[in-house]
Amino acid sequence: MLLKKAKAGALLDAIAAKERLFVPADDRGTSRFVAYGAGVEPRFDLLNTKLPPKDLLFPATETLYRWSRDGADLAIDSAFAETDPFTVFGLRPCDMASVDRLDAVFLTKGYVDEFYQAKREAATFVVATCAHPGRACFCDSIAASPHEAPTADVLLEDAGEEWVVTPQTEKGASAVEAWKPYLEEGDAEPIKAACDLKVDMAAVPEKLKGMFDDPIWSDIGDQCLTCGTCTFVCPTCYCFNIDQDVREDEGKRFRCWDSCMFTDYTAMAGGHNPRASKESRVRQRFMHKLTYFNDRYDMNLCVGCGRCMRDCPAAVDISLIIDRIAASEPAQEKEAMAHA
Amino acid sequence: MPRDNEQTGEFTPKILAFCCNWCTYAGADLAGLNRMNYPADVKVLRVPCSGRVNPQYVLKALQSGCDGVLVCGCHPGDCHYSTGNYYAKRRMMIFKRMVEFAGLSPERFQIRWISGSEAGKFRDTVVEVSEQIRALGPMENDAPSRAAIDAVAGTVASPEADEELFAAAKEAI
Amino acid sequence: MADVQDTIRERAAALLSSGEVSAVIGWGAGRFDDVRFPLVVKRAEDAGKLVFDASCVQMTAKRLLEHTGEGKVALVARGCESRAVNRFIADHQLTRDQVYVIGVPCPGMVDPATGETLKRCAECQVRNPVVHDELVGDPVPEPKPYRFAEVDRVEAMSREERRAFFDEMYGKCIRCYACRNACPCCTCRECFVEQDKVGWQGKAFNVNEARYYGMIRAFHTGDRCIECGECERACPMGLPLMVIMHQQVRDIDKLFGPYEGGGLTDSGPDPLRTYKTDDIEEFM
Amino acid sequence: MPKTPIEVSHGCARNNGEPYVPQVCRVIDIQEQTHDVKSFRLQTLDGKRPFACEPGQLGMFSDPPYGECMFAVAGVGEDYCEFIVKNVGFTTNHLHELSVGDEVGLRGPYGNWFPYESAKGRDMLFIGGGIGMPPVRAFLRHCLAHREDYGRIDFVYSASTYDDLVCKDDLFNVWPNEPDTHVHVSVYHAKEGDGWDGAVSYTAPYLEQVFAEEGLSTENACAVLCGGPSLFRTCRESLLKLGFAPEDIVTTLEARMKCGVGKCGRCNVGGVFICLEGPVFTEAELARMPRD
Repeated sequence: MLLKKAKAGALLDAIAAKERLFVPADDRGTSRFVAYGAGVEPRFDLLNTKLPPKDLLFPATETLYRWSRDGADLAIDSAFAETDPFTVFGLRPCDMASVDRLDAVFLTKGYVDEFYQAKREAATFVVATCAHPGRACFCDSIAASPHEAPTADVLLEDAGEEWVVTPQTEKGASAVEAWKPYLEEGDAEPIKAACDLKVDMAAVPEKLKGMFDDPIWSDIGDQCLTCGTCTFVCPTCYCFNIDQDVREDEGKRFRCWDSCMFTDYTAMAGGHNPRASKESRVRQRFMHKLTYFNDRYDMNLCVGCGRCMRDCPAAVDISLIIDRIAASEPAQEKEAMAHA
Repeated sequence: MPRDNEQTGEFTPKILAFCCNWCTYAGADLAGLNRMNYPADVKVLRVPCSGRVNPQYVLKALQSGCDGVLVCGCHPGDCHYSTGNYYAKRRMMIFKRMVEFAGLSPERFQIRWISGSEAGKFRDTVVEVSEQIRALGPMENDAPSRAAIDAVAGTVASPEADEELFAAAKEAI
Repeated sequence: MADVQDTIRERAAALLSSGEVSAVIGWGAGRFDDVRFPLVVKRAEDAGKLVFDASCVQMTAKRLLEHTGEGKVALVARGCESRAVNRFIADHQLTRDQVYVIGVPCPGMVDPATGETLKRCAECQVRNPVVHDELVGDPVPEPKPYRFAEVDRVEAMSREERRAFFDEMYGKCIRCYACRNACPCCTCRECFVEQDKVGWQGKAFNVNEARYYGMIRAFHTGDRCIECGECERACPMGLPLMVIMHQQVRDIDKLFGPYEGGGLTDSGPDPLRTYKTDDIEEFM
Repeated sequence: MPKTPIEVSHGCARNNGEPYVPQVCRVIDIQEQTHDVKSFRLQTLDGKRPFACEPGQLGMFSDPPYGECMFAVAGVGEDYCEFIVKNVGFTTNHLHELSVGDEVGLRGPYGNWFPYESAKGRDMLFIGGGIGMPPVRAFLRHCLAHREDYGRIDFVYSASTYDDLVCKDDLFNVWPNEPDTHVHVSVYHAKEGDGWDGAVSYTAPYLEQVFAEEGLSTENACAVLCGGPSLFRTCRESLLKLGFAPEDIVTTLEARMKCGVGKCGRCNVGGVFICLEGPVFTEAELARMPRD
């Protein structure tokens, strides 16, 4: 089945008439996934939106419960609510790979996060492949591929003027069924693009295990501002804080995005902070992305979308860091050399 | 939280007045002793000196439910600590211009010098500020109109995104 | 600029190998030709990694504060970095003898996104270093461009429009604190944002919390701002942060001036940390 | 009797509905332990125990409008859970202002627990310092409740001064009277007129001294350790020096925690989350982790 790009507008209108629909679009000088409606110009030509789609499943601020106090009495009401079905149209394969990572975090390892789960189950992801990966894209050597997205509900393979439409899940099949009036029979040759930028991840997770004291961390610490940009534009960074808003005798407790780059991220009551130095926070971020997460969930936490490289005010480049780790000597050899 | 007077339906503002301990607070005290009437909209918060009022208190108050803030201290030259209000004056002049530049109604943040003997001036100031803020209505009224938004906003992605953003802005300053 | 770059490398190598300085702060080359990043060089043999060209967009001076404990530090300083050095000295963050300033007159940098002059350079008042131990290259002319155009534009708006302008700005803020971390005036050991126990800064992401952060930070630095524009350059969301800084500088100039911005000398007091008994009175 | 290896379980999935939303509990008893330590007993509004939990597990205590804090459960009774709280910061300061009858939020239990099954048949050496008491106390009470399952029990406990010793009643009146249970208490600093005539020593040297004086053996023993960063480091060294195998030393860690369910990301040591897989680890496991 084919979808002519020129006719995508009609399909989007039809989807939006049924349920909430999110598309990549410009928004006041930045870009993100916005609710489709009158006047919205989808930007399917954008490689990556400035802000990642993670807020659709894991909002930047999300109320967990409300409480009210009346003297000694306390009332607590959960803020959990079911989510109506919605479609995200035009996601990139790297962003889809990031959803896989969020799924692993919030839906496995004991506890299921029902706030996330409700949104995840309501979501249909329609992924458009990338015909022309950007210069900072390196998904195909770390986590994904510009031309496939195995966990997407529907895959739209870019074939120039049209997309080749392939449902990949049951949810996707029923979606495509409903799209039939807007699709055309036929075949087209999808563009199987590859990223120019490559990293060699093979040995990185293992090598990092011996690099806790490597000078690389102080070098990156010198360069890094320890602002939270990389963590907020990253589609997979999921760490959050739990805090509250108080108005007199009532309030709400919410979770909000947090960043391992911030000093107050690990500061404990009483003043002890296990990661007080810039170096230790930088190490935590890259160790988490490239080895800790692999140990726990068997995949990299970096999907190679390139957002952090593009937006970092100090031009910290995760691909260069991976290169340096890949090129470093394993710790045992270094020790052996030191003893020699 | 209900802010309209239940009987009259009239809007009763919340105004926070930072009053210096040595002059304005004494002036407020004297106004009380002389049984002067002034609106109960104003909640007096005693501070050691107008120089103690960190401008961030003002913005915090406006964001936490106050409809107006008044900062009062000794007349320049009369500061109990000799210079505190001179510093306060410079700071508040710049801060006031900054928050007004950012779109706050000027009446919502005012600074006055009121001495310990000026009970009448305290009463008059409070009446004046209270009337001005009653006329402005609650803080939410400071939010921009649709026309103002359209005049300055960049390319808006969608009406819905737009609504979300400005609904949050309407909650307080 | 190739000569300048060569001289910087030579001088860095000489300073490091003689032991006069323990580190040289400049720029290094990223993966792409238009990407440069703040680089701290600690060994003479690494001096060749230093680059200087029209893509050195970052104002690197803040890095000084992280290395002053390790001995004298050299800083490759253009006008903006040199004003930051003065700023640090006036704010008692370091002493003049802790830093060796390799002054570089700056022709203005290029914004890789647009190919035009970087905004902070287009507004720059001081292209030649105001303080230096040595100067690499010849001084450049100081065009002193008008920097208040955006302030004029916003000031001409109605109150509601100004409010809408700032709602839009703070509505986009992701509170990554890049502006604070890059700012040479933001040297508090503990920022009000992190004073969790006092709770000044709410953790939720919305326009009001962003406004609180943005405006209070702007005011904290308002009378010391060196107008380097690094906050705006660092902002990943491209917010026009300098408009509120320029507005304060201009008001200070009008009310308590003459005042041309912070960091022009290394001594205080700053305009809001002093007073005159005959200051304008408007709160009677 | 051949000794079974100590096995700490790290996969303690227990989905109790909404992991972030606390239940409302009532404070039914408050004991002032020291000038800055209080213990609280919490009960649900219908008079039940808030949750069943294993020794060493954690509970998230919240006191709206103030914050949430994670504490090790110090003990459970038929109809209550007990927490021991030291006043160190903003939230704990307000917790100390609670009175009996006040309602607070509690969620949990979180984390893993002490290996009381695999430790059966062993001599138990507990080591605690200052406010490191609660988790150790929970395990110790478990051992006392199943006294016949364990060998000799020793408890080495220290605090800064006599006044800072928590659970004095347990230390001096209750536990010493249990069969084959030996409590050794030291303080770091003696103070004139505080009534303390016992040992004055830091924990690690005192531990070595007790070990020698009592003629303890590492042969069939298990050591359980909890305390602040410096006690933790020195006592780990001492235990290894005394000849304990790393596999026989059980510790419990602390970290800043927010979610309690291994999602929010801040309490990791390497790839392990203290709130979920921990806080209980053996020394052997710690040695394999990064020193983060």
